[in-house]
Amino acid sequence: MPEQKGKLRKKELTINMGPQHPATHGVLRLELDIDGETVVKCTPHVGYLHRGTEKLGENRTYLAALPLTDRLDYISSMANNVGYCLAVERLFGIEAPERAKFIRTMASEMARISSHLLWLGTHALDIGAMTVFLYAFKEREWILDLFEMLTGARLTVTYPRIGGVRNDVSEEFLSSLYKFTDEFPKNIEEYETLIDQNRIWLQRTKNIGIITAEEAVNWGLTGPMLRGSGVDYDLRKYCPYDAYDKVDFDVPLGKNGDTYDRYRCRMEEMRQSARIIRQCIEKLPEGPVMTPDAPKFTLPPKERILKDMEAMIQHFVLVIKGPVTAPDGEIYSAIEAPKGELGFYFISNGTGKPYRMRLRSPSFIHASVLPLLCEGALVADVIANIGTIDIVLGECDR
Amino acid sequence: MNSKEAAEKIREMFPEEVREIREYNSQTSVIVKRDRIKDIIRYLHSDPLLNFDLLKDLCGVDYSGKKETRFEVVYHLYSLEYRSLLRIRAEVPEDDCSIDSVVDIFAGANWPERECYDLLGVVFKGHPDLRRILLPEDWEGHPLRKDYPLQSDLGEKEWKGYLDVIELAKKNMEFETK
Amino acid sequence: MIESVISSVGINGFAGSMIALLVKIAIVFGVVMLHVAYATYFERKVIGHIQLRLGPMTVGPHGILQPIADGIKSFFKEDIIPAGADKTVFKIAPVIPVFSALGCLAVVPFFDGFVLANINIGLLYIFAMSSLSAYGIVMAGWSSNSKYSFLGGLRSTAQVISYEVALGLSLVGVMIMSESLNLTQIVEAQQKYWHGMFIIPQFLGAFVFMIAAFAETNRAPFDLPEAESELVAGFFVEYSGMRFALFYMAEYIGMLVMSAISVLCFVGGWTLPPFVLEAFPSLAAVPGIVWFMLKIYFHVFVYYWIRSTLPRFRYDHLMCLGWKVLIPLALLNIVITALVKYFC
Amino acid sequence: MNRQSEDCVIEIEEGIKVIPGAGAVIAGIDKIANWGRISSMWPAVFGTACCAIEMMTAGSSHYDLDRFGIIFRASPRQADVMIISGTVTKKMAPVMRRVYDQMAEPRYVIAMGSCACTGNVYNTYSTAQGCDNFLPVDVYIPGCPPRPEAFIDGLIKLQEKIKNEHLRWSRWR
Repeated sequence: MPEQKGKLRKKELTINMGPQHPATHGVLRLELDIDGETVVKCTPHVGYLHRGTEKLGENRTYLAALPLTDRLDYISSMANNVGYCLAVERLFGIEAPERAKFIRTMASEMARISSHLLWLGTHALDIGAMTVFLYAFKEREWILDLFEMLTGARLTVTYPRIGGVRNDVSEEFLSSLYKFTDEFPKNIEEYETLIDQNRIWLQRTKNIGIITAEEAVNWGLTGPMLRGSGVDYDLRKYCPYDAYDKVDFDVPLGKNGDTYDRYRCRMEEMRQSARIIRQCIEKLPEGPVMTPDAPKFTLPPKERILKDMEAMIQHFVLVIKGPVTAPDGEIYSAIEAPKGELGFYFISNGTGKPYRMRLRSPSFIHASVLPLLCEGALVADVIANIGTIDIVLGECDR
Repeated sequence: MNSKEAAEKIREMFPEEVREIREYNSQTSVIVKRDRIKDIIRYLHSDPLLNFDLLKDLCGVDYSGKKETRFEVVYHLYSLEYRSLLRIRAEVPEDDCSIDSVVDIFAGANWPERECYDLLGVVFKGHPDLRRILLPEDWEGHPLRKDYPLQSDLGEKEWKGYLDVIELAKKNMEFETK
Repeated sequence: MIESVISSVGINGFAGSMIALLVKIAIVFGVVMLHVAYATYFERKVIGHIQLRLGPMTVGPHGILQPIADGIKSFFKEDIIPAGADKTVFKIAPVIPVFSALGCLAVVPFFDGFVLANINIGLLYIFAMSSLSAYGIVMAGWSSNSKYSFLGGLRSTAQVISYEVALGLSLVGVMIMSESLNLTQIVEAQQKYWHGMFIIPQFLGAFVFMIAAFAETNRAPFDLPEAESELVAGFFVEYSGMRFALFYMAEYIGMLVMSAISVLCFVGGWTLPPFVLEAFPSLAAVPGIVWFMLKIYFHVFVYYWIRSTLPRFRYDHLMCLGWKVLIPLALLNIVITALVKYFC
Repeated sequence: MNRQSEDCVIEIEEGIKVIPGAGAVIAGIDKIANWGRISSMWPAVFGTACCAIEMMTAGSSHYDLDRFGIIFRASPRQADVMIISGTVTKKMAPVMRRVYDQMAEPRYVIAMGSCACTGNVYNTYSTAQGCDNFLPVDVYIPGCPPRPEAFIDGLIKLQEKIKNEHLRWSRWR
């Protein structure tokens, strides 16, 4: 503001929100210029969790880079794994067997539920409803227990493999998962009543952070952020991967593109996920969970390495050189991760390591839209907006 | 219009710009020169027959020693209407490491372009706010270049801010209660 | 009772009454401080159980020593005054809310005849004292020299000023009905009616008072001055150790005081409604303080219940609610009460 | 009076003076202070990466840190423990050190997860190899990420450490 002589000087107050702040979901930093309670300018700063995953991936074999993807969007690591494996499979031109596809579909939907539950909890906590957070976490703990049953890990699972999945599912797991899909929609309905009928919640979310359909497409938003604005774009439906073309589900759409619509979209998606999991269990075919090409891509089991010479050589080659049959080409492969479109762009040059590994992370794009949402809103809305874009900084900064 | 036809369309419209059209795994990539990249992208965006309205991704690649032109900026465009994906690869030489920004066509290109500048050092002309995004603003070097070291110990190239923190920590340690 | 003990020792006249007063103050102070400590424990337990947790468990049996541990820890913690802070104001600020909240207790009758100062403008005195605590918050917010605490202080000013009006107006109905500002007389006035509590004829006033009291004490859903997810900790973001504990204490004393006023003005204080006493005459043997405490703890429970259920208001909605809903409602209540009083 | 108290001081070694019998008092205060500290350790909310999720889970109803009197405080001024949960990047290091410097004594640091302990797989240009390069870490919890049970175990280890402290209340008062 230019200095005015003889009058009071007016200047915006600049406050720095984050990286250590309870509502920034990790290490996002916002620089807010505020005039009273109104935000005049909002500048997001990211990169506080930049770990160099892309560079690291270029220096590792295709097999060894898989665990790195767990730590991108650590809330839904299963979906990242699936996306990575799918991209490598497409690059190498192989395909997972039918049973593995169903298992992957099931597992990535479980990841979606766990991710959306965490979003619900933290979003509600930011707005001030603290009990929803604990209820959502209680439900999430159930999913994590199921993950543990399936893979042996809670959070960073590294379960899918290039050309299939690591191990077959047990009957016990399937029956507990089935029970979960039975009870989950009922529970979620109960928790929803805590906030959905609440006038304060409606006031805090309706007509807050509106993105029109044109804006959403122009900014490159994907996932519930795009569907909340009413654009019908879901990779699971229109570019099906794994077993999504064999199951039946709806894609929930919003109308106004405000925080409330996105909230409704995600809540509905959780119910659809439960529906998909149910169908997967019902339709799960028999057969192997690894492709017959597996020896070229997957480490043999430990017992065989100790006894079998061939297996040991195979193990050795895979670890040192990576899959040696890599073609000379490039691929962009994307999946519908819980946050939005998670894309992998590989450039291969015939060696066992990717020449360039690029991650198209939805959170990065979604975080860039924050100034659009926040400018002109109140300070309290900034918090609601950070919650609604549902970012994970691990994926945003890579 | 599917991506193959779209690629041909570009060759038709910009014959001297398009270097090559490649296909791998049923994905089409068009390798173009960088000079008229903005026109090409605008054409793809605004032509109602092509209507590539979603910029899925923008990234840079370092082909150090593999190709004549060292860098490439890769655009992944998607048409929501025709559901087709097209990859545009614009070649950027090392000596004049710059390309036109497409932020005024795709608002979503803002951060990816900043990231590309940050990690590879490609300058985007006409970008409204070209600063480093992932690394601190006074970081030296562009890490995603092939000649940049990977490991944590950067030796003399270490970021000053981090060294300052270690220095400060050593100083403050004296005041700690044991 | 205390007077008689003291006069039996042989001290009479002015000195005797002074000593009696001091003893009474000591009793009230001690009891209230203990209750404040255990109000935090109670809160953690209640909210814990609402959230399917247990709350404090390991410190003493069922975590009963938790508040004491918190206090000891705060006491032994380093006391930081930020370099840019206004030191004097920074030091004074936490004391003001505590003292204003404790000052309110002077006119609160705990049971029949037990009141430190039986003045005839008791309610007015409480309004004056409770709005004084806002100064402490504003001073804390300003003197910390932090932008977050500054915003918290500003929010608090606006909030307290707006809701003070509604709070005052909501009690006018009670004043009209009891024709007094003395809290003891208000309680006695309620006994003249069959229902024995003003909450039935004054339901509108009680509703407005309840909401305004939440805002006045900065409790959820009106905890904007200290909104954790927005302003980190609001006006006391820079305070540590014992000074921070003082703010905490003030908040809980304020809550107890507000509950006490609500109990005295609307629910009949330490008395039971006449129709209940008629039905169960044996209940008259129970001392009044028990009913008083039970009623207060029910109110405090409602505070916690609401905190764990509702999301936080936004600043402008809060102002809207205060000025456009609560104040008109309170005025309406006054008009109706006055008309009824005049014609009946 | 003053003279007398000076007489009480015994010099056991050069420069080290002891008041006989004071040990009993000091040990008592030590015990009380340490008990207060271990019973109400308030961590600063500071999640950086994956481990933050498990930290949050530990606070949720399944594991319930409130049982131990542990509640998360948003402001570092009011916190006792700083939990570094996740990868520490070089860009983050100044912020982290600053948050630590803002905390009031006695303060403790827990490095949660392999990244915070040693840097984990992320031996890259932008990652600091463990937060002990610039912070005095009290307890290391390995795991990628550690389970909430492991995290709670780390907190209990810290409690044991605090229990054995002496005279940690004398310096700043």
